[in-house]
Amino acid sequence: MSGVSKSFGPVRALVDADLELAGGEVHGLVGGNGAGKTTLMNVLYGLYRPDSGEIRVDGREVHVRSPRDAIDLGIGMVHQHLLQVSTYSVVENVVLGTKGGGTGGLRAAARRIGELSDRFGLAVDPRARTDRLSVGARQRVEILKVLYRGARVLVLDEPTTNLTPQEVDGLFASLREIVAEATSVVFISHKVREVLAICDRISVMRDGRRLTTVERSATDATGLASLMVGEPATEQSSDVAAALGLGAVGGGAAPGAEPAPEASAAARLTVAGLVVHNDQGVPAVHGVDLAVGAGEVLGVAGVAGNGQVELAEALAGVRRVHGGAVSVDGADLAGGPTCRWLDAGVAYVPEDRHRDGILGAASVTENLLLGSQRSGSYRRAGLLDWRRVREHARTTIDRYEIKTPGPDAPAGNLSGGNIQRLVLARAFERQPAVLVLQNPTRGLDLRSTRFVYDRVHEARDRGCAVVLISEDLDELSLLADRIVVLYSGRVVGERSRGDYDAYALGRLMAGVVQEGS
Amino acid sequence: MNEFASLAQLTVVAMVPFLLASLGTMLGGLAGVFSVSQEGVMLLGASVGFLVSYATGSSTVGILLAAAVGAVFGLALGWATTRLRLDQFVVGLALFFAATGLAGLLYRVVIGQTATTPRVDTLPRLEIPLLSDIPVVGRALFSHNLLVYLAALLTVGLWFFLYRTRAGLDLRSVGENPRAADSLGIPVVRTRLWTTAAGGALMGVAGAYLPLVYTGTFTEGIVGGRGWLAIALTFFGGWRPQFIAAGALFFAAMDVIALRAEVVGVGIPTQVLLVVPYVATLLVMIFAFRWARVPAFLGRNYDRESRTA
Amino acid sequence: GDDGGGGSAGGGGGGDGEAPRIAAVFSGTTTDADYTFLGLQALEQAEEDHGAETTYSESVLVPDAERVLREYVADGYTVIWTHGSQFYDATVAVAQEAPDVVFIAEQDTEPADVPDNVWVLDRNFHLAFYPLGVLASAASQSGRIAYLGGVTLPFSYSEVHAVEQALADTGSTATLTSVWTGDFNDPTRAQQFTSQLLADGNDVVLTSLNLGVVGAFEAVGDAPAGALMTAKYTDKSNLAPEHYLTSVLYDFEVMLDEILTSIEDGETGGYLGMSYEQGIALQTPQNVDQAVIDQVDQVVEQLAAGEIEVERDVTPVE
Amino acid sequence: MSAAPVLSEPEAGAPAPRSRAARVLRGALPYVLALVLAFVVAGIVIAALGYDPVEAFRTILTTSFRTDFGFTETLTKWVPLTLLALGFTIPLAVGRFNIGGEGQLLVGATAAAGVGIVYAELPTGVLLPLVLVAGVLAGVVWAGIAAFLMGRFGVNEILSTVLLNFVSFQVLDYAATEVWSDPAAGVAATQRVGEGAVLPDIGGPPGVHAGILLAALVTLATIVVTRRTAAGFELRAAGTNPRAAGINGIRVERVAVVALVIGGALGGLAGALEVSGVHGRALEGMQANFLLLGIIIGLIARGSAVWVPVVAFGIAVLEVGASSMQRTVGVPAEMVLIIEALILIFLLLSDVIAGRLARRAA
Ligand SMILES: Nc1ncnc2c1ncn2[C@@H]1O[C@H](COP(=O)(O)OP(=O)(O)OP(=O)(O)O)[C@@H](O)[C@H]1O
Ligand SMILES: Nc1ncnc2c1ncn2[C@@H]1O[C@H](COP(=O)(O)OP(=O)(O)OP(=O)(O)O)[C@@H](O)[C@H]1O
Ligand SMILES: [Mg+2]
Ligand SMILES: [Mg+2]
Repeated sequence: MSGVSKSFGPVRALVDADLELAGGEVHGLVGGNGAGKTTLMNVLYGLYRPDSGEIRVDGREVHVRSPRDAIDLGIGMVHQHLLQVSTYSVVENVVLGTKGGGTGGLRAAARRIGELSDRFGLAVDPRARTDRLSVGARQRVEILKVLYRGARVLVLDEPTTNLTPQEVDGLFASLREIVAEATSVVFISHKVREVLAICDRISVMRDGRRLTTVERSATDATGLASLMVGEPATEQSSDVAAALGLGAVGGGAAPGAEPAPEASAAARLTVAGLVVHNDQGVPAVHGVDLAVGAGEVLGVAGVAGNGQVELAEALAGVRRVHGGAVSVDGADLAGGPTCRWLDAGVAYVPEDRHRDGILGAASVTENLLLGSQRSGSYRRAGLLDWRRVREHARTTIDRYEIKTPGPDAPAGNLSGGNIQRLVLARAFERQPAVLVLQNPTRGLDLRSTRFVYDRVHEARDRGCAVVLISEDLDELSLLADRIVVLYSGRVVGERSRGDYDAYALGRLMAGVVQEGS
Repeated sequence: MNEFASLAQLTVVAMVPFLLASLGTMLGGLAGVFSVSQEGVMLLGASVGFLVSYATGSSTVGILLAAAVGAVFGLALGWATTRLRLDQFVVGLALFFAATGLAGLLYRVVIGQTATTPRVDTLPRLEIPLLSDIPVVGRALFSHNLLVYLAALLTVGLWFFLYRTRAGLDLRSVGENPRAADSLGIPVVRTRLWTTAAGGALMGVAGAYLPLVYTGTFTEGIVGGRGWLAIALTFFGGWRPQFIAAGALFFAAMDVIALRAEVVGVGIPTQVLLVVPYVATLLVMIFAFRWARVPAFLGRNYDRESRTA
Repeated sequence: GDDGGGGSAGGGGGGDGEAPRIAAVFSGTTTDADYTFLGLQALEQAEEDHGAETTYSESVLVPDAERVLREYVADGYTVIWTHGSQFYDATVAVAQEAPDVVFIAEQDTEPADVPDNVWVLDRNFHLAFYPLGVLASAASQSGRIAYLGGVTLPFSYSEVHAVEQALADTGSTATLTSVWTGDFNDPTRAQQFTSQLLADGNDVVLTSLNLGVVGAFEAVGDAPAGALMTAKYTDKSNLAPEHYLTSVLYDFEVMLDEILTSIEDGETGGYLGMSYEQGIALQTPQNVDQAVIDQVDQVVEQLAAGEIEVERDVTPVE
Repeated sequence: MSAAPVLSEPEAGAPAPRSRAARVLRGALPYVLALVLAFVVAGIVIAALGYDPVEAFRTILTTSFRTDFGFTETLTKWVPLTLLALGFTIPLAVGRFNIGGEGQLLVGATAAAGVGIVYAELPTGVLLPLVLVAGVLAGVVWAGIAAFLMGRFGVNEILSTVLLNFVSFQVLDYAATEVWSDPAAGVAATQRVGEGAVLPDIGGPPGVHAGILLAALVTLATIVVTRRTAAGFELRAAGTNPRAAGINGIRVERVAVVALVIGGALGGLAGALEVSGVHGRALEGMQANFLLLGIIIGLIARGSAVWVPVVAFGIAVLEVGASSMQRTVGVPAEMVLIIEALILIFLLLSDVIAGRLARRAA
């Protein structure tokens, strides 16, 4: 690909970008949120029509006008966001658009999917409906979709965001096999460790351009990180270290980690015997007890699909509580409408920010107002005081460094990292008593990740009780004062800072052992 | 028993225009395009179906041309909403107006002002040998005009196509998640175009059914709200052929029963009897709402390069 | 605004020999081969006989009628005819605003408080239906007669009662079932109702519908021989020749002619009832014995001569 | 079906005042172009049918403005059109389709007429408010049925409102032919309401009934509520992304139910005003095609309460003018529908044109 440019209105997503992919290599594509990685790959896959530029395959110029053309050229792509028909079963999603018979064909396809998932360690039940699956399983389906089709060029746009470490290892092993069959892979990720582990060459993008391409052998974690961040990695703070995915786990306390604050006497958040059902009405959280004090960060570890979503939503007052109590500062909120939880000072940063976090078509300003529209500070004579709202939005945009064409731009067009900043800004501006975060740095670049960590620390220092639900053990080890492990909707173990052992936690997460509870 | 057979037969005859129009609505809707021009397209189908039958003496030609004109209107909806990405609702209403106007205009141009109503022979009844001799059922099910049998075959055929073939799977994915479909090389635009065209054709035939089965001639009020009802019945049937057929059957049965009560004279005001089918349908919905799901992307245009659409 | 109406108000005076400018307001389309078509015919005839300049609006909804009327007034039309009793109120309302223009309104009663510049044309449907009752009782083999109406309006009730009176007067024991489809113009419903009425053993169906009637005829066309049906306004024998009984033919040409002549004589308002003497005629019955035809002819003659009193009874039928 | 993208209100909140005039001008240009184009195409069709297009268009443009009654009539039509358009767009903001405006208008009219007849003796000061309230309440009940079925059982509101329209025809028919029938009306119509139920005219003669002030007030209130209050914000938020709105404390289902009920209230009010201000009674066919035009108005205005009254006026002019065309040049009735369809399509096309222009400008 060369000379590729693409603008979306005022946004110049790609400026004369290029990329060269050799046969049989795994090519890493890294860069900050909004650097243009996805756009470039979408152009290659025929989803975006470039303003200019050309694509050559084996030296011959090709015109990719649609994904169909790309598929015919042997290009496959795992998209950054899940693209599934949620009412379809896994096998139906996988075979979409391919040829084959009727129901009989589906049976054969299900067998093939079974084989593929065995071979590549991507366990899914081909017969399950996709909307009943965990995010991780759905991510695996996305990969299976591409593997099922086979391809000469495989584009993986942040395929590991929702995978467990074991699954990542499995995926990498299979990528090796695939590459051995002369297929080329483009691998997009924000995780330095992953990129270094699998890629042969790495291209770094910034501001719609390819900055440089380096050989794997010619770089190391720090070097790559500084390239990605765009500044020399001089400061060796713990945050950067964590962002790099280094250290922390396995080494006990993270280097330079602050001492755990003394456990405050009164717990701000108390959860007793919490029972929550999932969307299908099946209990997903069975009798969880938690207590989080002021200024404490409680980490909740676990493999996706073990009740995290249900727990998070119940703690945020979004999902109905079927049994037990949740109290904030002594007041029981269970059963109350969401707005009462908000009033009690609960703030929630949901996992799926596009779906649950923002009003995509509404402006950034309105998104910042969301949830506070009834608060006195924005009202004058019973009416919304848009001037104040706007003013506040402007200062918030500055304070949280939200990159947007303007306060009136639709939030849905922001890059993922900036959407996350927006969601965090909204949560923090409420001065919450309790903060519930789920996978807050998923898919974020290094800089944004560090930003999130800083904000969490700030909140903790202000006396907020923080519940951090994450699948990323590094992140938990760095931030949490205490980690509980959720397995099958139950708390199966607890560790305090200084006692974090990746191996032991991993076994708890896998449900291999269970501690008395 | 005999009375039951005759009521059943009337019911079957009455359900067909709803069934055809709803299946047409469903077809486009499963690919994500929501049509609201049924009432107009049906009227146009009735006009064209009648006029062509009248001019050529062949009701087959009339039905085919009604289908063709309906397909053109369906295609117009598909084209305007995929290629130009105009709002589906507004385009549908505009096409409703256009088709309604055109229907009357055509009749005016071809027939003009006459003292006597022109008419054609209605479709003959085709008794299916043997089957039509079965008591009660034979009369109710196997003694009908050709369009009734075709509608039945179509319902089964569509069900099979949509739920038992890969092409059907692909088609439905376009209405559920066009982005996912697109990313797998399923032609979203082309799917929407052909389904709206085919759906329009069905609406056209549903319209032609009215003069060619019920009246033998065209009048302005011949559709009488059946197009709007077809929309409601499509929702009632949860956008699936088998339930749509059930819904159409139920509605028609209620209608025939209410009509029966009126004719027999049960001392209930006409108006009360006339609302029976509508109210009954609503009541059933209270218990049956679970089956009524709607294609996730229904009514929305897909823009490959936009994130907000 | 445009004061054209005042300028040519001479037409109101009528007698000055200026050709009238006539505007008609129709509720349906002129292609209906039914009520509206009759209006159009009358209009064309007036053009011929009175040298009138004519125009008309089709498919006018009742709520729009006043506006359309006012527009005609502003355009300087001297005679404005609303064809259909649903326009009566609107006509009277506009007539009060435009005293120089002559209006022709239709009704099914002899209304009170009619402005001086309004001619009321009473369609007297009850008169028209009386002989149908006589005919039905004579033609029915099963002794079951049905009346198929559109909306339960008073004139519709008066038709039913007139048929009942006819049955009583002729000493008939036939039963009369009356049914309303809810719409004068929905042929599909009319078809369904008719099929059921016939299936129930009714062998004479008296229809009082507009466009809906084609559906009723389609249904009777499928019925076994002996089932008969009557129509209204125009000859509908082509719709089901074997089952066609008769139609009460309405002639608006003579009525309009009469009124226009009166206007030319300076009478700007009045009341004119349609009857078998003027405007209404019974089409020669078909598919029945000559004796029956003779009997009905006699009744019609008596009606025309005023020898039979038909009561206009608008009490609801249950 | 979730919210159509149409309802995003780009100028929600106060737009930057600086370039407002320029933006309005630039925004209006494509629409003007579209109208001109629509008329050109319609003119060709009219000429092809052998009628005089120039005269036809002169009628459309002048009927509403050159004659008093034309203008009166236009304003009179504006009232129900605006109310029904708002009744459609308010639920649309939460992604719900109120296709029941017709039924809400009819039951509103029936109730209003009923009260106006039964209590005909009451003085204006008492009866008029009673009549209007009765209309509004009837609309609320009618939409409330659909809203209840939607909120409690998840019955699709398109289904229920369409079905209820059919029921409402019979409600009116029953009242008009059985309960308060006026035998002299020649159509299914109730008797006249008492003097005290009649809205006074303003201006004229011919004047516009005072209900227009009420409609204007309601429009204004809608604008203020949707754009300047928390409730309005919640309405839009719930429509834009129900999940996110719910997570942020907005009770989406309740908002939807309330919005649908408010839509019904507006429909009922429209019906009551038609009774009190226009017909003095409830009668068959009084719903005209206000519902369809209302929907079209709401969609062309993109759900913006500010634009609804403006677009409604344009459509009222078109309606009044187009039907007069028949009178002046003899264009058949059906042609009116075709011209309206053409205008609609071209108005929509103007969006495409505007979009392309904007993209080019960027
Ligand atoms: N369809 C679109 N409409 C508007 N803007 C877009 C669109 N697609 C991309 N952009 C813009 O293009 C720029 C590059 O986006 P892109 O998705 O390529 O970033 P990325 O490198 O993939 O980021 P991330 O790491 O967050 O995935 C961003 O600024 C984004 O706002
Ligand atoms: N289909 C699309 N339509 C519009 N914009 C898009 C699209 N895909 C990506 N973008 C743009 O690309 C940029 C990157 O967005 P994206 O959502 O990929 O970020 P991200 O940080 O990777 O998100 P996440 O962390 O949720 O994976 C954003 O600015 C977004 O607006
Ligand atoms: Mg990306
Ligand atoms: Mg990302």
